[in-house]
Amino acid sequence: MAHARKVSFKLNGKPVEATVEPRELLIYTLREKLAHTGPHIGCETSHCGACTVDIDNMSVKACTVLTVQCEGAEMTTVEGLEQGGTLHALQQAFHEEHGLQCGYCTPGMLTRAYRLLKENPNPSEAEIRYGIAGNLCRCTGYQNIVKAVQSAARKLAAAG
Amino acid sequence: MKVQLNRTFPLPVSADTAWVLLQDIVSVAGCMPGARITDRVDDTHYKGTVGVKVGPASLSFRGDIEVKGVDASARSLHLFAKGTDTTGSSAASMDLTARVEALDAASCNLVGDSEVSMSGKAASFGARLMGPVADQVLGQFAANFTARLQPAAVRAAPAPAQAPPAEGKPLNALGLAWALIKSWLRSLFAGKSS
Amino acid sequence: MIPAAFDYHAPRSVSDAVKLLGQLGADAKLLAGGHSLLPMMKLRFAEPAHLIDLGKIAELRGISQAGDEVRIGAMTTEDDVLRSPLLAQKVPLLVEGAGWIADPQVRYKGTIGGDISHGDPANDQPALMVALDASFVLTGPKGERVVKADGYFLGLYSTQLADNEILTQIRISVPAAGSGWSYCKLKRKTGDFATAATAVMLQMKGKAVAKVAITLTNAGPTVLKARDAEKYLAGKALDDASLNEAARLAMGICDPTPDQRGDADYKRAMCGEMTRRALQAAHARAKA
Amino acid sequence: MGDMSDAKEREQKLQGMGTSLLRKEDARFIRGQGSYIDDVKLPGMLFGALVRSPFAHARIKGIDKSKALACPGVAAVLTADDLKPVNLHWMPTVGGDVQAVLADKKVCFQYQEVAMVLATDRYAAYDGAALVEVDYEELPAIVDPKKSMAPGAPVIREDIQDKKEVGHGPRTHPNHIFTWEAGDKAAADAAFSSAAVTVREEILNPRVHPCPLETCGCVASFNKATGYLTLYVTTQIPHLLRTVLAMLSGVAESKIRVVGGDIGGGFGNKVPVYPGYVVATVASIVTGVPVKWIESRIDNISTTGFARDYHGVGELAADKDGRIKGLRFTALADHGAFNSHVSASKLPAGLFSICTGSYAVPNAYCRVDAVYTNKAPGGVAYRCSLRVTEAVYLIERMMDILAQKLGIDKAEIRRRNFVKADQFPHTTAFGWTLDSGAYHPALEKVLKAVDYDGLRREQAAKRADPKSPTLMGIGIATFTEIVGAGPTKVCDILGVGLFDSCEIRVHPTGSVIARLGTMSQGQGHATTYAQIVATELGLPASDIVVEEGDTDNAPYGAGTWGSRSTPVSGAATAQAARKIKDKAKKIAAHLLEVAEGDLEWEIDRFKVKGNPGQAKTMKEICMVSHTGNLPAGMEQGLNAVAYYDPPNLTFPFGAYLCVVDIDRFTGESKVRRFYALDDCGTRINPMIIEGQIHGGLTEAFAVAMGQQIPFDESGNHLGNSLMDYFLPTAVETPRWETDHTVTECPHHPLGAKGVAESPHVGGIPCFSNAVIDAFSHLGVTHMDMPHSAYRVWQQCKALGLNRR
Repeated sequence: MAHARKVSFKLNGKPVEATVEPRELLIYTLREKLAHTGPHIGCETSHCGACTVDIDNMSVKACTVLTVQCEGAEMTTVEGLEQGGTLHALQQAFHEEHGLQCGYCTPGMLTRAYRLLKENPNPSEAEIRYGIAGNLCRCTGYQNIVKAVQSAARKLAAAG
Repeated sequence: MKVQLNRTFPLPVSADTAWVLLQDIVSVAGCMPGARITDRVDDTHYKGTVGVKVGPASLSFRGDIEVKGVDASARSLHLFAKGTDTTGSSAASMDLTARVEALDAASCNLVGDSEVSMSGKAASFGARLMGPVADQVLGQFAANFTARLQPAAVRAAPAPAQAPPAEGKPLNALGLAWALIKSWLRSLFAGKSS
Repeated sequence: MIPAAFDYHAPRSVSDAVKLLGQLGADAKLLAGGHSLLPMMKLRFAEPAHLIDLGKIAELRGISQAGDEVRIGAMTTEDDVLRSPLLAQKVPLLVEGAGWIADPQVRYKGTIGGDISHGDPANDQPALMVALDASFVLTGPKGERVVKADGYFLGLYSTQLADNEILTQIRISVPAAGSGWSYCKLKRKTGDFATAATAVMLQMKGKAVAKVAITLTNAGPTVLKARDAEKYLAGKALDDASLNEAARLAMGICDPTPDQRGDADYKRAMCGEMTRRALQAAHARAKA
Repeated sequence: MGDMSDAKEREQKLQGMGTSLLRKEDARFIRGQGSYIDDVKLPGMLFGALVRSPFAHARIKGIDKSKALACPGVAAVLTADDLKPVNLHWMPTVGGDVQAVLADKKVCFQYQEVAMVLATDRYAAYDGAALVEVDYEELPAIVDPKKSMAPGAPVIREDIQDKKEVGHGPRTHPNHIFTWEAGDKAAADAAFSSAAVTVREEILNPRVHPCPLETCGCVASFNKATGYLTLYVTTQIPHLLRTVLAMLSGVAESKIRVVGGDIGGGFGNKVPVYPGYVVATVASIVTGVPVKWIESRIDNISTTGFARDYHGVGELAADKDGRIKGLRFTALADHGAFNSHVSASKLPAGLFSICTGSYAVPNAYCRVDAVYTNKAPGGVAYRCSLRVTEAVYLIERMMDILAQKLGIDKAEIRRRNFVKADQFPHTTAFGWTLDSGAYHPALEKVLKAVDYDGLRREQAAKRADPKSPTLMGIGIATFTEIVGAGPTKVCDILGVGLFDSCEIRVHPTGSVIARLGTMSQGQGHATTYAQIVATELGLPASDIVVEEGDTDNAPYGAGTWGSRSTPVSGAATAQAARKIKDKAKKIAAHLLEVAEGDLEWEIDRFKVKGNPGQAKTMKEICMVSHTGNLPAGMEQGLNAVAYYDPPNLTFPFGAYLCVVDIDRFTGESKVRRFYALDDCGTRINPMIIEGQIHGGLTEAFAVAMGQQIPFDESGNHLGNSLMDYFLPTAVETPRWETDHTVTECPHHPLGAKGVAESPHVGGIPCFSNAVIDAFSHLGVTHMDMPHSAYRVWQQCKALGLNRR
């Protein structure tokens, strides 16, 4: 039995610590040890993207990353998108454009779109579809999600 | 998942020499990559283990081997082996008829006809790999079989640093005995790659 | 879906990693992006006792130019490749190829070295590497050795990388100016392996083919180089007749495994189709 | 004038029916604060992992738990033998059969549940599961349902070998489940023998899986002290599930609480009762601590809730002008190893007899033969009502085939056979009464919108050009759905009628809580129901809270599936609200000192006719109803409960058109355009309706173009991860164009019909019709789904189209 070890990283701006076995996957640490149940588990084979979190400015599937790999990382989950009681433009837009139904893919979808807009503030529809292709949604057919990302991009641009 | 494999491997020894080894079940099993006879129930029933390693993946099966028939006149041996993997999520069986065909005084062919079948997770996820892997396993079997007949053949073999597989040690289904198998693989892909 | 227990090591330098690999031996696996290895471990098809994470070795990541050679650290991610201005300018085939790999999240983690070392015939980098005539730097206890990509891939999950070595760098001579390139990939959906894919590097002299490399993904136990097709095209114009014949020759060397993507017949035909399309696209990009 | 604008303003404030009110449920989801099953964490909770069979058919010779029990963290290992004493090793199914909770003596499908390992965390549980040693003796498996009833075929269900019937009439073979018929065979046969033209086609609805993004799971918590059992579970039917648990466990139904919480998509997958739920429940009852069981994706696709697997034969008889004279549809249904098909007791093949579609068919007959195979059980309705996709797929494909045979345009053949607007209500040859419809205008609107004639001209030009690298196909589907199960006289499950319910409580300040027997899985019930109440009671939707899914709070109902929610619970909501409104009117009359008859309702108030200045708003009445100032003998309060037993099902319809371009060298299909016109009667929230249609079309696209559950000859599952099972991403998914007409439902209090499943049911045949239309000029009449590039390429190759 491999011995457990302490891992520390920054989660939504706050330093956190967890004691984990090397085999523990980040998604379980976040959900079961750090009370961040926003990221979900949908496939376990890194296809669905429901577990997407932002690590060191990259969108990452937390079901396919070991917690021990995250020592010293800067992490953002859906819980970290709202700032000072104000929803992120993407959260607002998903609501206004009906970009979610059952809500299970939403945290991963939002976290992914967040990174997408940081890298490409004014994406075309094709760029958005390609950019969220690592996140599956069974409810919406993506059309309103694309609309939501476009609308958030406009709002963010306007806000400068 | 079932795959049929019919392969012929040239051996640099007389048919009789090869036939003697082929009848020694324990040694024959030892030629299967990562295989080992763990105990002998009776003359025709054995228990054993097989370890198959494919790149990072490895499965080890525990099960039974039955000698279905030995035909001295045809220098032919019929084996049936089946087992489940140690996690209980996959199972495999192999029905193998191996015979020796004389070519001339100093050489012969080892002819293997086998049907390998897989169940469980290995079948669900290994479909893409199963044919090639079974091929490699058979190729290695022949390589090890030859090595036993002709230790020199191994030392003479080019490339890899590693020594010929020790009995029971699971090997990379392609890595180690590669140099030896290569020539046979070439015959599989005759006129194609490599 | 929980992996069996293992111990984790995160060396900070290549030499430490090589030392560890030597100490731990066959029970250890190298961890790069992890998107091939970790799923296998979750299914308990792979149960290594030790994982050596190369992710903390800074010297293994980065893209640079040295003379007429582009050098890519083995732990450089597919996403780095996709966004590299240097590669876009010098080796655009790599950028086009990376864009076809998996999905955004996987490209952020997946590394070029991991893709190459895994030795899976369904991975895309082997075909790109052989088409570019790349070389690999393999670092072991006795130091470095440099091997050609062409010949490095031995078969299913099998390469010339020895158990005690680590692939540390990829070296690619900058293709001649005016070279055409293309990677054409047919897949069922985002995130799937190729049903068939072809990489082409092409130099034209006037209307005729001066030099061409054609490599095939997922068409056999390992990446295949369509040598007959390459030989045939040398000195010929790229027209319907020659394209058809090149495609036919490429199909000739395919030995695909039937699976849910299709039977051998379909996959072989798609190798031909991707080859023809990649040649056409490369031709359109090539400047004589 | 001012009055008018004032009224308008007040109406807008309500945000009632017809407005695209943004969803109330979004607030928690966009913050990652939904509460799904795997988020439930109770003190001392054990984690259960199932040991599953690698074989599709095998005898269990022994199970050795010792190694697993020795594994650190493992608390217990349960097998069938451990469940026997409490008689829970088998459970009844909704199909009238029984199903092994844990394999008893033999396994009948690959990945069948054999044992559950309970451990302190999921790591130890999975380690333990890998250490349970099961000794199997493999048996020959039946994978092809056509071979199930062959003489001497291996007997799959030895436990019921001698049973003469399994819920639905006599069995003719140990692997036979039932044979079900409807219609008039003699009349249909007669129509065929005298018809000018007949067509016949074998048409498969392949085995698929709903695959919601959240897998199935539960947390069972039994309190030994109080004897109370709480089950947090992924279910679309909390109340029926509670009833089943009571029947199974012997725990009084009043001591069982089922909590649905937030559900990460259902699409039918979360209707059945799964062995995992039962074992976790037993485990909690035995150990006295909470037990969590969460399915992996691979287990989900392999073992829970498959759909379809209907091997159909369609036949139509018509006159020379294409007017249908007779219909004969039969299907061989592969139910897997246990008959846990979700269906109403009296309808073993569900609503398959809706297969006359939108057309006036004078004579019809249909039959379904259900058989056992060595595959997972399930038979759920994947985003449709029971067997409706199967039925609609058959009729919509056969209409194209008939048109092709007669050389009649595929839109024209439909025009000629539609039930006409003035023929409603129309009783079909199978006895269904189609409530209302306007099929002709719907189709014409679509054809005009896409310039149908122009598309056909373009197609003709492409067909004439041998150099064209693509083949163009145009698909039409003009479907009629049957939803809102259902009248209790027709539909019950385990004896419980499929009515539904709503309880409304109005508070003194005019805010409202409404509780219902349904269960949202993303449909936006909290918003839609609030809008109904808002319009009915004249109180703002913003102050109306909707609760569902907790059986301790909500009134009994049959849950959310088969587009029941609006047709049944929506109606119950309206009726409960109207009871309250009636009482409110009496109070208003009392306060205004006029007769009830002198009052009229306007938006949010009762006005005295002819004296609009005199009025009482609902808000005022809410307060008064909690005082003593009430008509003599009237009780305080404004509460009501309504149980709604629909007089009939509802029949939404639509006209869809799809244009595909097929690469004849790779077989890839590109959807160039998809135009969907839906008529679901009264539209309560247009935004939500459009969202439901986008989702349904996307699932239809997945089914038609890529989904299927493949097996090898020994019953091994060959596509149970998301690598192989086709869930389209944003890149593969087409853009959807939506449109609508409104034909109200005459028997629904709001005129609404239900919509969520129409796009799935109507979309699938539309995609198939488009792909096959691309080949129809070459004599191709049918190609089975899924239309993957590989399969379409095989068609191209067979016709020599892939040649350069």
